Amino acid sequence: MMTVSRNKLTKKDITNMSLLSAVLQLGFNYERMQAMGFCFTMAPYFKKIYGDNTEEVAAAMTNNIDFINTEMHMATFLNGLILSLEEAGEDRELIRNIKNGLFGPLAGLGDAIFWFTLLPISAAIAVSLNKQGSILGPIVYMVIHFFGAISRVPLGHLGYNLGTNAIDLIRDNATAITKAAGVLGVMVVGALIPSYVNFSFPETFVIFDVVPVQGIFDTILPNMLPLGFVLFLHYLIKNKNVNAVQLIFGIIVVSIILSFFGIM
Amino acid sequence: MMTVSRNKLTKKDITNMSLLSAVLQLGFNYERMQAMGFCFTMAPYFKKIYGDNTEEVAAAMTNNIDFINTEMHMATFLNGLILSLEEAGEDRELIRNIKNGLFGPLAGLGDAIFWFTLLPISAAIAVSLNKQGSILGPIVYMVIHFFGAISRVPLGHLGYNLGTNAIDLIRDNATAITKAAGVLGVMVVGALIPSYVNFSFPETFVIFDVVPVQGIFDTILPNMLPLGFVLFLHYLIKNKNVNAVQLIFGIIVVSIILSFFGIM
Amino acid sequence: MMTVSRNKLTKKDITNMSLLSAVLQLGFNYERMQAMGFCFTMAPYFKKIYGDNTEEVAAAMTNNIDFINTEMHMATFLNGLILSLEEAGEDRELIRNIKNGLFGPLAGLGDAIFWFTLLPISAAIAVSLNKQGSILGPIVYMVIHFFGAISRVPLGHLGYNLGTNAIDLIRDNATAITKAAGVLGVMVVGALIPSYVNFSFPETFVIFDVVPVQGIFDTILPNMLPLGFVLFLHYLIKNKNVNAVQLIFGIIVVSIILSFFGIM
Amino acid sequence: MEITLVQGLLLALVAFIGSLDQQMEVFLIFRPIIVCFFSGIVLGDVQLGLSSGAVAELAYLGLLTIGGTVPPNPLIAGIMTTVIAYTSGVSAEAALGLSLPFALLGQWIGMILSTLYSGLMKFADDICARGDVAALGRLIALAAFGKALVSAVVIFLSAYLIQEPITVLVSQFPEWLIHGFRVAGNLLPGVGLALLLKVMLKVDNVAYLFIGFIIATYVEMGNVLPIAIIAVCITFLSYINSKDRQAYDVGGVDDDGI
Amino acid sequence: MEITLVQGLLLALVAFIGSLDQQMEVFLIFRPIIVCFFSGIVLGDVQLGLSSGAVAELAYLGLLTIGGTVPPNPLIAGIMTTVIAYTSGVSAEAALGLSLPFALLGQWIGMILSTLYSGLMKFADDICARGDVAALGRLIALAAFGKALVSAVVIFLSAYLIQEPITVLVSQFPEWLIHGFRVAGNLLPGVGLALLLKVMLKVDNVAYLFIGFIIATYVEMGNVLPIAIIAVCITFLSYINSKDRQAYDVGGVDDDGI
Amino acid sequence: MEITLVQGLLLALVAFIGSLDQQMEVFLIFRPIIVCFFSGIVLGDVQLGLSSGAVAELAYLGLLTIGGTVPPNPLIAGIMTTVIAYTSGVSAEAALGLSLPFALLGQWIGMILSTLYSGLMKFADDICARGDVAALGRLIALAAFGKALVSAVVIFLSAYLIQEPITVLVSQFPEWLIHGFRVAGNLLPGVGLALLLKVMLKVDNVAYLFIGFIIATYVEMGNVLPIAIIAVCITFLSYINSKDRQAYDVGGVDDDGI
Ligand SMILES: OC[C@H]1O[C@H](O)[C@@H](O)[C@@H](O)[C@@H]1O
Ligand SMILES: OC[C@H]1O[C@H](O)[C@@H](O)[C@@H](O)[C@@H]1O
Ligand SMILES: OC[C@H]1O[C@H](O)[C@@H](O)[C@@H](O)[C@@H]1O
Repeated sequence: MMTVSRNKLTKKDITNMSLLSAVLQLGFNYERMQAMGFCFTMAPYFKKIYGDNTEEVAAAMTNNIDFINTEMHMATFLNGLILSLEEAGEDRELIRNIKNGLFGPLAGLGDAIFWFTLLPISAAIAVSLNKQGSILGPIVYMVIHFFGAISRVPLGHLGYNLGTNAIDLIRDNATAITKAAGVLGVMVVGALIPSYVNFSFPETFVIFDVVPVQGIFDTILPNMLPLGFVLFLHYLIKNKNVNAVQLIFGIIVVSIILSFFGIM
Repeated sequence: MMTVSRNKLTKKDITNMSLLSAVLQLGFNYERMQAMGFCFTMAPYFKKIYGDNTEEVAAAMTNNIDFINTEMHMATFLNGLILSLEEAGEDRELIRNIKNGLFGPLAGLGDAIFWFTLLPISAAIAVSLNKQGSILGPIVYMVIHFFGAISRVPLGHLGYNLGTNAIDLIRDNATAITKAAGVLGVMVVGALIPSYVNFSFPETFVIFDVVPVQGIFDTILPNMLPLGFVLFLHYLIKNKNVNAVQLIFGIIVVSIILSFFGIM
Repeated sequence: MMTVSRNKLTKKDITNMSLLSAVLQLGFNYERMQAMGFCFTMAPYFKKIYGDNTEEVAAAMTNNIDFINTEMHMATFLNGLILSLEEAGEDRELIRNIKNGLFGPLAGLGDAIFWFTLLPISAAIAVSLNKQGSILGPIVYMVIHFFGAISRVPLGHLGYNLGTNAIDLIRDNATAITKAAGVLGVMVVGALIPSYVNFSFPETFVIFDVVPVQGIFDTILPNMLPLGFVLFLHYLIKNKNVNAVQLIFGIIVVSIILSFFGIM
Repeated sequence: MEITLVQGLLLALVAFIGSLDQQMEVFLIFRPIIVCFFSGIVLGDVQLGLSSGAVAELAYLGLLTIGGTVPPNPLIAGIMTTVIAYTSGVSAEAALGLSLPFALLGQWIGMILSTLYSGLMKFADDICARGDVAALGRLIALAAFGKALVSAVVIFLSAYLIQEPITVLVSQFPEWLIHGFRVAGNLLPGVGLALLLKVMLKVDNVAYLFIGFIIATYVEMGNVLPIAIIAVCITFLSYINSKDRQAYDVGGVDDDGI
Repeated sequence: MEITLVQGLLLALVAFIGSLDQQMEVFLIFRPIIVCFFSGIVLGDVQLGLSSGAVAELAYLGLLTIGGTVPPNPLIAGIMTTVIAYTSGVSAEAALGLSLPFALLGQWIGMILSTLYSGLMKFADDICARGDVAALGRLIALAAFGKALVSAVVIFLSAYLIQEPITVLVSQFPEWLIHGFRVAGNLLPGVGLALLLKVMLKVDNVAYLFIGFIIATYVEMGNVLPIAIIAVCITFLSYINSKDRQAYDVGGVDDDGI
Repeated sequence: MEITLVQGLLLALVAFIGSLDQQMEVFLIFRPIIVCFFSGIVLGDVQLGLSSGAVAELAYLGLLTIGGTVPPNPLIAGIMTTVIAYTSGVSAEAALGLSLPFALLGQWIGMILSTLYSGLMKFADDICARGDVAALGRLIALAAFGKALVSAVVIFLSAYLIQEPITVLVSQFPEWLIHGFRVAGNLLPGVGLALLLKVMLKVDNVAYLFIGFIIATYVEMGNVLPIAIIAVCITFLSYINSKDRQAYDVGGVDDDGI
């Protein structure tokens, strides 16, 4: 393998590869999950590196058609990293080990940032705009996620430039960032509860003939019912292993029953 | 003492003992403070342990009729602890040392939690409900303190189950919990000041013929007078050793004088 | 020098010296900055120390007519320190070294406290009172800075009493205090932005014929324009080396242009 | 308004039960907010019970029994505030001021009894030496019953028997004097808060006093619960944080992640 | 109101494009807030698109695809919420409840396809062994196209073909049933939030849940952005703080100053 | 409105006294908020003095003399803002913009004088060599008097002598130009704040900028004092905390308790 000649990738190549990496989940399946998209993202650049040496291209591709499942933006980072290693002629076994060691932690990190932080915040902003009847809601949402989408370009470059240094970097910061994203996400969820979960009894639901039940709760702590409701659902999910579909059905059934008796 | 036969206490015994421990301060007096109640709480269970062996019962009781003064819930904890030691046949001298070493720190801890935290918070909630003319005020107050009262049951079990481990546990956490309760209590007191201390000058008290004095204070910082008043009282108490009765009399006298001159 | 006789300075002397130190910047010039005022503040007390021994007075004065530039209150502290050293008959070379080593750090500390913290806060309070049309604004401002001014008296005493211990004290606390003042100042500046920078588009400036531009910004985050504006100016100052005069001119020119086109 | 004999006896009952709880400090129904409420029910004016309870509870918030000290008696203060407001028609704030002599009376009686009860320890020692559990039970029951009875009698006398002279006295007070008592009633909660601060305020936590104050001043909240929640959160975070620090110093937390 | 053929086809187009994005998770235009908006445009009722988008987005906020799991399909839920509200005239909240069967249908189809697609790996391996880049591209394009087409067909059938029976069914629902679905629609966002909490909530950060809740309850804010900003600030501060600590422990930060 | 000779002289007096304080930076009565107030009194329009003081103070908030630098002169800016608003009848914001040339003039004169005064050091050295305390006193008194006199003259000329041409000039400005100056006056405080940030803003504390901003945006407060109090509290807590940490690292704080 030592005598293989390699072409250099340009900055533009890495940018294009990063854009291409959007295909990651095309062809997603339960056997190898994102294997096809992950491999195809890099394939044109393997070809660029090895030129007409189809044998090497095939070897590099085969090395990357294994099972992989990670977060989309982090995949781009990993693609950049692998291309830099491939270009440097690193041992393919090593490359595969690095890939297999990193995709899990990277998934956690990426999910924390994109799914658990960016998504609820952008949704919250957009929903509040929607509720005011403004078309800014969807527009702002698309703009935010447009930037989310193209953030894969610097991530791809980062992976490429760091090369093997990437491994230490991830080890040092993954916990801190995941933790930080947790704080952010949890606080936003807390803030969403009063605005978006609409759990209240109608004026007409009274006890002792005159005392409206909702008034009692509002006197003690406004929005305590939505809060309690979410915490109760969380308890069911976490401790009773109830799944989302069961919850949704349950809520619909209970809602209809409460509606029938005029309680809600 | 080695050959003494001992009966086992059941979970139910500990629960009953914890409930009985409410008598702690009956018979309170300046010579030995809570000695009678503390001893009587455990006496029936000494009897259960030793059966007809009245001598041992008497010895155990006599060992616990010393001076003691601690917080009520913490006393229950201590009762549980002592019963477990008695049941295990520990040396009575040791038991007495443990009791004498722990009741002070436990008093600090318990006072911080129950008197300085739970009481003002529950009072604040209840008072605000009262002020809205709702009978929920006293009801909520009683409910809160009902749970406060029965919290002695788990505390009794905790003491019994920990046995000698209790000593380390207390040493490790007393400071932290006392500190935490301090933060909580102080912040709540700060929040109570604007709502509950009503220190303001009437509209009719003006300077320069037209400028209402109260308006000046409100412009700079609303409620600064109540805040300053409480801090001033605190200063008198802390640095000038003025006691509560003196303060109360002083306030009444000064209020009447200010009222006479139409300043307040 | 050993045989020189020295008179003791009294507490009153230090107080008077501290008051006199207000002259620090009289005679300010680019060659030696505060040299004259700094020297003159201590000169009468050199005279008191050495009595008729004009030679020593001259030597002490000459030792303090060097370049110096520090914050005004900190200068008083330094004056106190130098007087204590002079009185103790310390070597003049040492005194000069101490002075030269301390005036820089002390300037940073003093600027952080007085210029960057006390000034904006007092200005903010006073401006808000002014805007309500109340003459309390200037009065409160003057009262605050009166206390700021006389705070040099305890600082002078502090310097005098600490003597050489001052050096360690400064080393230990300068960073912490500067940092703390930074937090305070920055948070206040953040709070000032919405109230005092008035950057908004008129109702009449609409896009799509009906949507008022200002409304869009207000829906997303009220006052985001003032915030963005200040951050942009900060960027120009910090990263583009634009100076204040250029900014002021630029703002005036752009404002006139925007006004001409009816955009603002 | 006048208090009837039945009402007087019922108030004494409230005082009796309240005193038992006050000795035990178990359900805290001896606190003004509760005894005022029941006094209001007895007197047929629940709203008065609520308002006097609010006023008296705050005034006696910091007047606690910490360390076995005996403060002006909140149980008696609570009942008498309601009673005086009812009979004399003054506001709850003014009645609170006027109830003070009774609260002090309660305090002194309490101190006397706790001194006298020291004599019981001789019997207690004997009982323990005999291992006679039941006898010890009887002894403390008697002691408790004694203290409770005294409270009941004090209330019956103060609320029923001498109501006439009190009412007459108060009716002759000039307006500024009544108003002065009302002003004092508004200020008295400050004493309770200051006494709480005496024990709790440290250099460490003084900042939280101001934070709580500022939030309550500028954010409209119905009661103090949200601030208590925030305080619990802050407390918990700093607890977590200090545990982390300890763990870290000992050597290597944060090993999760990768 | 009735959906025309052209509208039905356009909705299918929205589903087709949405499905491609859903597979790639790139622009997030498959999320209800966007597809509802476009569905609203197609149906000529933008406001309906906005309101149904708001309702559906929140309900499906926590129903994410983490770890390759397939949740009830938000793309289909979004479009069908808008469609049912439009055709049956019920509120967006009620329509959200009624769209659930379709979302579940979408989930099941997705799971089946991802199972079937496992068969493609055989071809992929061969292609890699040949080093044939273009062929791999064609394979994944085909796979993506297949999934997208299925979504389009599902939407065309559900929104256009069977609109009649759905409308008839819904029109026979009694008022309390419709109201029940509306109540459910109001509550469903709680599921999303609870699912988010499942992953994010730790002992470490539970305090922030309550802090966020209290702020949002008591301070009037148009949207959640200011709280997000505060949260970022807190996060950043504690990050800085922990870095400081580390640096300090290692030996001597804070050398600046003097 | 016109400025009379007496008013012109009194304004010069304000400038004279202000300049002495500006040199000493002792009572800060040279700041716009004070000199505008006194100018307003001199001109018989206190409200104008208050409003122009508010506007000018903020604009010059960050234009400080740190490190001996000379900024556009706030003393002259303050007086002239009041004067121009008074004579030309424009708003305080517009007047602030129009006062800028005078503030710059003041800045340049200040720089020239500080350069010239370097020549005084020769005399100062001689005086010190003689140990002549009184002579040094006379020298700096003279220097201070000189700078103050120049300020007084500048103000007298600008405010009294050339008021006519200024008024004529301003009266010919079209509406959009005056409005443009007003807009600029509204924006200028941003410069002061940005300059403050230049010195104070660090990676460490940037979060507090946003926290302060968010609080001030969403919580209605009359002035910035409550936020300053909160900031002091936070600062103090982190100071305490870092001391704790230090103590802990050194070995064993927290020995109290038990
Ligand atoms: O301070 C400890 C303890 O002392 C006394 O026994 C009582 O006043 C209790 O209420 C208190 O908790
Ligand atoms: O959890 C990691 C990763 O798993 C799957 O591949 C997808 O659901 C992604 O959306 C997710 O980010
Ligand atoms: O920066 C230190 C110091 O420098 C100069 O001497 C003056 O501008 C002072 O106002 C300032 O405090």
